[in-house]
Amino acid sequence: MPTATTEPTPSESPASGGPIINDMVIKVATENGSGSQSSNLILLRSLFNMGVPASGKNLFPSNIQGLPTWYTIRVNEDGWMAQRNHVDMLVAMNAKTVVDDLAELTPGAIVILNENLSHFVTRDDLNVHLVPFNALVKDIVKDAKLGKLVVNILYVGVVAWVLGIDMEALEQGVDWQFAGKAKAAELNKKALQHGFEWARANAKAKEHFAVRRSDAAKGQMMIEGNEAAAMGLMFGGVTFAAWYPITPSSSLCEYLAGYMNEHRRDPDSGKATYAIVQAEDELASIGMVVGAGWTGARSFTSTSGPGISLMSEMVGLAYFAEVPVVIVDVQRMGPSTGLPTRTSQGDIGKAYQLSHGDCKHVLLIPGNVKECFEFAYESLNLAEEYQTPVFLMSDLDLGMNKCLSEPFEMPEEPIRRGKVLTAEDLDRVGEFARYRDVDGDGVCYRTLPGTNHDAAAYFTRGTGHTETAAYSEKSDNWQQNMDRLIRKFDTIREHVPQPITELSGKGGVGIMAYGSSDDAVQEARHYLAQRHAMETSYCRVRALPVNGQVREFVDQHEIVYVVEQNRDGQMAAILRSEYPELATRLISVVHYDGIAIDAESIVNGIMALASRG
Amino acid sequence: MPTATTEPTPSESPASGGPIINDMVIKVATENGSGSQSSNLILLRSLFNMGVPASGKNLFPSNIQGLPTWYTIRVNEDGWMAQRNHVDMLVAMNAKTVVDDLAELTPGAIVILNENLSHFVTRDDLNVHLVPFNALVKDIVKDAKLGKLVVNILYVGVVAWVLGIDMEALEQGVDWQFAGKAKAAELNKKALQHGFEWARANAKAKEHFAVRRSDAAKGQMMIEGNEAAAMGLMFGGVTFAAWYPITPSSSLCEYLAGYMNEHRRDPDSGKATYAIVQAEDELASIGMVVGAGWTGARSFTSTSGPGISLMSEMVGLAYFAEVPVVIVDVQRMGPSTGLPTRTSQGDIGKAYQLSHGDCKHVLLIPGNVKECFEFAYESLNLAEEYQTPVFLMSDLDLGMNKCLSEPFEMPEEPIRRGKVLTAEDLDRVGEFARYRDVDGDGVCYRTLPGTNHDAAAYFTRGTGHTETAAYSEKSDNWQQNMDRLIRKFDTIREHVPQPITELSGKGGVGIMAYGSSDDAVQEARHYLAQRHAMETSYCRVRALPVNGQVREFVDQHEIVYVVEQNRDGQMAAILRSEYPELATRLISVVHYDGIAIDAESIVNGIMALASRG
Amino acid sequence: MTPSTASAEKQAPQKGPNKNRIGLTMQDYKGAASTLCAGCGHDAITSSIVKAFFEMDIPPHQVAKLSGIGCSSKTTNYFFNTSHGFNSVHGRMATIATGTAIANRNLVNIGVSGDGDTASIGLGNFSHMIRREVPMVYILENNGCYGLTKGQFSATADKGSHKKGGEVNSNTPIDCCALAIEMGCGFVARSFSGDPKQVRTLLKAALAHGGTALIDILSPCVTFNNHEGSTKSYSYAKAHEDPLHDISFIPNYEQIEVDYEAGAMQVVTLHDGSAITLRKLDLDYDATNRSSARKLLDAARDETLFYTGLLYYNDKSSTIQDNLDLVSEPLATLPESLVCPDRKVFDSLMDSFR
Amino acid sequence: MTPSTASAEKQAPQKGPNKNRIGLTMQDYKGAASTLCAGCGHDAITSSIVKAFFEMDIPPHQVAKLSGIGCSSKTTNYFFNTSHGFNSVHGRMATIATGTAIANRNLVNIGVSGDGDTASIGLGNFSHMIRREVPMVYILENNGCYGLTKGQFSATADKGSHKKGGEVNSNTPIDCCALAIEMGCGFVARSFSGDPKQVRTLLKAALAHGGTALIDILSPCVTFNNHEGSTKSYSYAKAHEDPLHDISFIPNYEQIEVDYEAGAMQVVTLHDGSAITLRKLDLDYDATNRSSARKLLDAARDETLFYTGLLYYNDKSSTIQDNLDLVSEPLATLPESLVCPDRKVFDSLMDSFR
Ligand SMILES: Cc1ncc(C[n+]2csc(CCOP(=O)(O)OP(=O)(O)O)c2C)c(N)n1
Ligand SMILES: Cc1ncc(C[n+]2csc(CCOP(=O)(O)OP(=O)(O)O)c2C)c(N)n1
Ligand code: SF4
Ligand code: SF4
Ligand SMILES: [Mg+2]
Ligand SMILES: [Mg+2]
Repeated sequence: MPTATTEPTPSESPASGGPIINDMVIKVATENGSGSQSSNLILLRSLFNMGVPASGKNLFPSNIQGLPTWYTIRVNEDGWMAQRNHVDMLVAMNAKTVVDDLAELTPGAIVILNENLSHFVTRDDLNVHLVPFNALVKDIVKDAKLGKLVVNILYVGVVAWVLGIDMEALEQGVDWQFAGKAKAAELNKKALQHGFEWARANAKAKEHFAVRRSDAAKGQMMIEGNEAAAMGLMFGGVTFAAWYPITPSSSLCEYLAGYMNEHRRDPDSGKATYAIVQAEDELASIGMVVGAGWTGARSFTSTSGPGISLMSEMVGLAYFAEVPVVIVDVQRMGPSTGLPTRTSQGDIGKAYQLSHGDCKHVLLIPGNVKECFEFAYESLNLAEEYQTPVFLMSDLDLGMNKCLSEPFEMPEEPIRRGKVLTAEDLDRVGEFARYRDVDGDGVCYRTLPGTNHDAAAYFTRGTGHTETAAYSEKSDNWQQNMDRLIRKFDTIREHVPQPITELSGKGGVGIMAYGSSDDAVQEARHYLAQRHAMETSYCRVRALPVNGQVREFVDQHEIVYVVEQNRDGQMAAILRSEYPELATRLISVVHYDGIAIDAESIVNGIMALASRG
Repeated sequence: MPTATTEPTPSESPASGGPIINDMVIKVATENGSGSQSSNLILLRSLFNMGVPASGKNLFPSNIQGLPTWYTIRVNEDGWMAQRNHVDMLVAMNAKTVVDDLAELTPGAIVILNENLSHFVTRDDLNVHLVPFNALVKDIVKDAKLGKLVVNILYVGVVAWVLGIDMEALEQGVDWQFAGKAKAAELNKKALQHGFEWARANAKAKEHFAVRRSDAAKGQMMIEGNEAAAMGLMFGGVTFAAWYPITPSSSLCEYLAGYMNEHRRDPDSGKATYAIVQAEDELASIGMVVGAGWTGARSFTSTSGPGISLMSEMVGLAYFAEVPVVIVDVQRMGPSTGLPTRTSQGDIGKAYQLSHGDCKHVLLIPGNVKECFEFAYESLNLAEEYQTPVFLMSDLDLGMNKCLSEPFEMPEEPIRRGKVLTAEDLDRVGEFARYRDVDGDGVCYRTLPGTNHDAAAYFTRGTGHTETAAYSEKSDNWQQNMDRLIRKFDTIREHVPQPITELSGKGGVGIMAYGSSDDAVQEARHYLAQRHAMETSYCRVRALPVNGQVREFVDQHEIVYVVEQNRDGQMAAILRSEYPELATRLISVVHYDGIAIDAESIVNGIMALASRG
Repeated sequence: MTPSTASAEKQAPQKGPNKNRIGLTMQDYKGAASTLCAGCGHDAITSSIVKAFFEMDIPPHQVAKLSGIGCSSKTTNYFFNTSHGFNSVHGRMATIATGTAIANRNLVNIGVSGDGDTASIGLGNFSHMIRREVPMVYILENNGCYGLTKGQFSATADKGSHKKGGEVNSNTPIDCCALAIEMGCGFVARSFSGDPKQVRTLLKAALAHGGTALIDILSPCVTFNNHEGSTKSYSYAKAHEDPLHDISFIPNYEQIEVDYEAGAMQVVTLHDGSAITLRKLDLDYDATNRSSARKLLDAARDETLFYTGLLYYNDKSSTIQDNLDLVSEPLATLPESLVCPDRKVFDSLMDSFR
Repeated sequence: MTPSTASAEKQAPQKGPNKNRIGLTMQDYKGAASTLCAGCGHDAITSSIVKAFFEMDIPPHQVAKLSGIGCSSKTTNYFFNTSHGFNSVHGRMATIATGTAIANRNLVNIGVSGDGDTASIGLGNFSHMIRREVPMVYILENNGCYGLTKGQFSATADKGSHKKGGEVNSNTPIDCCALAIEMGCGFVARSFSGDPKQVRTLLKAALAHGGTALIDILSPCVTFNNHEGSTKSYSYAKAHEDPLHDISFIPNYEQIEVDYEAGAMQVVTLHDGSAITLRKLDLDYDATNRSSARKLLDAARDETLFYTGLLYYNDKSSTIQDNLDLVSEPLATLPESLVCPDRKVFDSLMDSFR
């Protein structure tokens, strides 16, 4: 099949001022289960292939087939990749949502519409392309079922021509999407071309938006947070995972299973150097990984909100008995079942103090896919070094969407397995007390079951114990142990990923945020400066417990807007309690409608608060 | 059996200044499962019968038989009934602990000791009575097994004579303890008398402490918090309880079963107007009561820390789907299994925000047994009025120990079942939308399953929903509903039990506390004033969410010491987050060694902080 | 405040055209439009539920629809618009049902669950609910996978069966019917969503039973588990379904008059006076014999056979409400006078603490 | 950092006076002093465990002692001072065991649980652990009540049995042996703590089995459930124990030489080459036949009979580690070179995202 020249000829570009290049939001409205997902990914991928920065966010329903689904691609030469609720181009394939979809468009937006939906168009400020999709499909395939799939790639062809996307880049996209499925790839290319050609022949309107090859995304990669975290765990030497399916975390363990099966077999025997178990529920998955962590395997589980709740009791045991374990929480919107396919940061405060009684946990909070990789890797180190549960707090937005990223770096340092005494060590040191703070950092030595030494054994329990792990109900044993756990926590404070701060040096306004809000916050700062002459400093918290650097940031600013994606300002509450003397400076800016946070809503939130004084 | 004259004759009382009357701490060291518990209760009861204020605290191990157990009776004419770690009289029956038990005594303390333990006494500043218990037992019973039980009542006889406790009061105590068991009562009286007579004949030492009849406890009652709460629930019209055994909450449902069986049968049919189900676990007990609450029965479950953790997920559903249910948390020391027989307030912060995602719950926190009754009753009202989980936060100290109390009052108001629409109501109002905020208070109307009306039905779910309870993933439906839940929470704020405050008017020091700390805090304030000339105001928080009155209190004081029985200052953290502008005034004074909080440690805690400035 | 629990009499009880004996049409039993995949087995079961309840003349307002989480659990929204429904959390429907049954004994509880919901996360609570004899019709929509989370194997997936991607299941399957029998369930049936007549008849019998009734229905997941290599696909089920008997339901208002050769038919009378007739097919199966049921299910598992019909019936009809000796009125709506003891009781209790 | 998992050879392997074949004395298998009530059945089982492991020459350092919460669960502290122990949370020992078995396949896992721990809160996880074929000796110390929380009925309490205070249990009991068979367990035994010889022999056979082995041991709670009216008391158990067979264990280093009349004895060879002989008593019982086991247990439940012995044995010896195709070394201590892929893998993966 010949590759089409895709550069729009000068005559085709809009007369006045030329089109807006590489800065737009494309929204595709379909139904789930209709096969549109692969077409949307091809579209995204083709942009990536052209070196154009683009991100894709999938807004899908919590069912399997037939409900409205939107895929939003943001193209931005400057690399702003956050959610943007402002649609420049709509591909409206869903009759059930077309009225709303059209209504929200900005004037001048491009619309790709099946011609039989034309009667829904009641505005005249849109650039509408009515496409005879049904006829075009029939040109390609006769089978109606197959036709339902093919229509999706047809709209990609139309979009491609309208925006000026390379056919080469598109075909690369098809090959990437249908790797190993030559027949499907061929059919898709054919349909793609057909849509493209139809558009070339019929789409005459001048367009405000166009795409051009660029260097901006050169050298970057495109990956989902769950893929990245799975890789991080594999390179971190994880050997055991137990999980129970739950959106949006399931794909993490599913990706991992694929990677591990390929890369983690013993070269000699071909046997697995790992185990991945789909447990019967989250009580079991956390129990299994705690059992394995105690036995000495690097272990993790991944889940989302409801699973976190179910894991509460066992996590308290791991905290108190000091068992290393990693728990990935790919957050979705709660409470309860909530909106299982919508993003949120609603578990931050919950995970931090999960379980009854006094416990506080370590949370690593990646702000981008690269950190998903790095923190997943690091979480295993921290869990074993500090013998405690470590939470990796991702979210649906980060975990399940393809994000652009700098390439990851191969971890250079050996993995850190913490204070484990072998039989030889025991011979050398002579004595062993499991819960004795030998080094004064609150972190004790442990031994693994199976260690062939008479002094190796100890008894692990969730009940009060002495330094030698003997059962004790004595007040001072209890209190000393609880105090040591705080000492340990304070040690950890200095060893978790430190915040990233950027000081504006021009005024007293700080912004604090974490996790997947980063992109939107960065962009919001840009607008605040540009539109409102408000220069802001920025502190991205990357872990709990916070340490001196976070405090310092707050201390340096009269007002710190704490931006988070939950209703109750959970991080702000933690910070106020940590820094009562600075509590009044911390002002919550919250976003909790299930859509990923966007720059505009941050700007509006801050400006509204700022104007209140 | 003749009643002995128990007033010590003048010649027997200490020469200089006379004995200290009705102000002492008696500690009995035994083993659990040895039968000492009933003797200790008889001793306590006899004091009560004499009108002398006394409280008994049982420090028992987490096993069933053979481990050290201490029963501490505090006698105090002024009514200070809190824990006091200062022992004036020791009954040392346990060879395994006698060394430590003797070591902690204040000079001049009285010791009742089995003569065969005499070699353990190495101090000469104690008033030791060596008692030939083994011989005395043999005078009463021959059977060795029975003898092990009888020895306990023998020591009561000795103590009684030494302190001057009425034989009449004692025998009343025996009758009360062995109501319906005449033979046991008789044997006990015999042994009691025998111990008493032995002491009269042999105990010659002058004593510093004595007990005299008083009016101070007149008209009072003596009851455990779990008994009181069970009564409150019964009078509150509870109809369904599901529970799973766990110390220290089990006795609540066990007491309830007894009361209900007697008082809650239909007078006509004799059938039960209630159901109490021992569930298979806490996941089930909370599920059952949520199911029953939804169906319209006044329902509750009771548990302790580990159960709270397991209930997390379902509590989030109840919050979000707005199902009324009461959860009693009789707190014990955590994290994890922790110290199951030690008291704590370690679940306050946990219960407040239990479950993943944004949820906040209503907590009622009784400060004494009377409030256990009242708040248990009221919790059922609040749960139904506000259609939300309500936690009753008791603890082991309050729940399982006999406490003196003003008599309870019979609830006069009818129970409040909240906004429930019947078929007739529906006919009248014409329409029904389950989650519509008709009244502007955030509280919607509900209907019960089985209502015979076409408009009655609605679909309850933990997923996003519209006002009419239809499934929705729409952002604005979600956010509006979450906002309404906060509106409801703010309505509740004004309707939970308000704090009790006492303003000293003389300086800026406030104390804030809650729950079972009340007694000790009251006493501490007395000492602070007396010894350190520190007049303090006091605010006892009785519920979460807090409202304006709590804020006002903090606002009125430059320093507010927040006294709580957990390590992490969980209440202080909540308050700091609620009142950031006052956060620096809130200073944590924490106590978390498993022993009930006492006045001295509060005084010391506050003075240490005060001296730091 | 007391919702009327009036019986069906309130509605005109005449049977009109297309109306049942309480004057309702099939339409009155419908629910919201399904959002499941076109062709999902669960939707077929929904239709059977609608018909069975219509034919059994059950007033929808007396029904409580209970479920957990999963595609199957969603279906309670797709029938009986005028019944209360409670779509709870994953795996805990059995506990909700227990509370509901106790709180209002007049309700007809119908629960819909999936194999993940029941056999994986819910196994313990499911077992205990049966043990407690909670009266309800418990429908297990069994597709051997987790539909809603995209097709992972569930605990009922047969050993050796394949996923769409080819992975083979290495775990022993849990047979919820065998488990229910082990836990003392008195009505245990297995069916296939593609056999609507049998499903409907079993549903009616289950309703008439009045105790805990489990119907485990193979209900193919067309999206994730309907391929070659699956033992829960339509084609597999059609090819392998082996009905134990030809089953008919005779409502209690009809005369039980059946003509049959001795031995060719088993008649089972149910709690409410209705009956079912089981006409024997190839197998000489006695549905009231526990050992027969056990043997059959063991064989079925060992050889991956797919028997359908009433596997086990036992007419002991005690329920949790009986065991708890409950009053005959719903606890939920007892008047205050019955649930709040009076001052005399209060005073006597107070006295006992003095 | 790699704890040596060296075999028993490190210890002098000569059998000395009072020493076993790895040179240890019984004392080396002892634990902390028990804090249970004097006379508690659980303590007797502890003694049997000590003896069985001593006699089986198992190096204590290779043992992981696992438990939940309860009086029974505490007992892992009372044997094998030089073994690692994990007293976890209530009802979840099965999950911990699964993780432990996977993390280090060289460990010998012994779990001790109670009837509350296993049959109430832990039922689901227990069932799934069996289904997953986790190799371990699972000891259920069954006293029909919750000892540690003061004697409430558990799910194994027989219907109609009495509490100390007189309350009657109205729930159907769960038979964990029958359940284990249903879940595919290959070694299912029942015994009585007061029959230490049988307990010890079963323990040894269970250890030799190498797969999931359940031993459900009636273990009276002297404090709360040892009265008239209890079916879990010493006197009840003594009066009703009905051994299925006289059982002997023949270690694999001894020749299996048994003289018996045909039909009077069943010899079962175990995974590690040892064997047990089952000399028939009154009943002609075949312990390798699942239907016999089912029938026996159904009868036992219906009539509250108390059969002891090896109820069911099945020599399929696949384990979860096999199913997961694990390397032969413990996962826990694999060297970094085996668990962290190299740069080549990294680069190729990176490329796939470009
Ligand atoms: C505690 C919890 N864990 C996991 C999930 C995610 N989840 C939703 S449905 C489901 C499984 C559904 O399978 P099944 O019950 O068989 O229903 P089906 O969709 O196959 O009908 C899971 C695991 C959840 N909602 N809650
Ligand atoms: C989650 C949780 N719920 C309840 C408890 C309280 N609890 C401790 S032991 C126990 C029951 C023990 O019974 P069983 O397992 O039969 O052991 P036994 O004491 O009889 O040997 C219970 C309910 C707990 N520790 N954790
Ligand atoms: S995913 Fe499967 S179970 Fe779910 S609706 Fe679709 S076909 Fe049915
Ligand atoms: S309470 Fe019962 S089970 Fe617990 S130690 Fe005592 S006798 Fe044993
Ligand atoms: Mg399923
Ligand atoms: Mg037990």
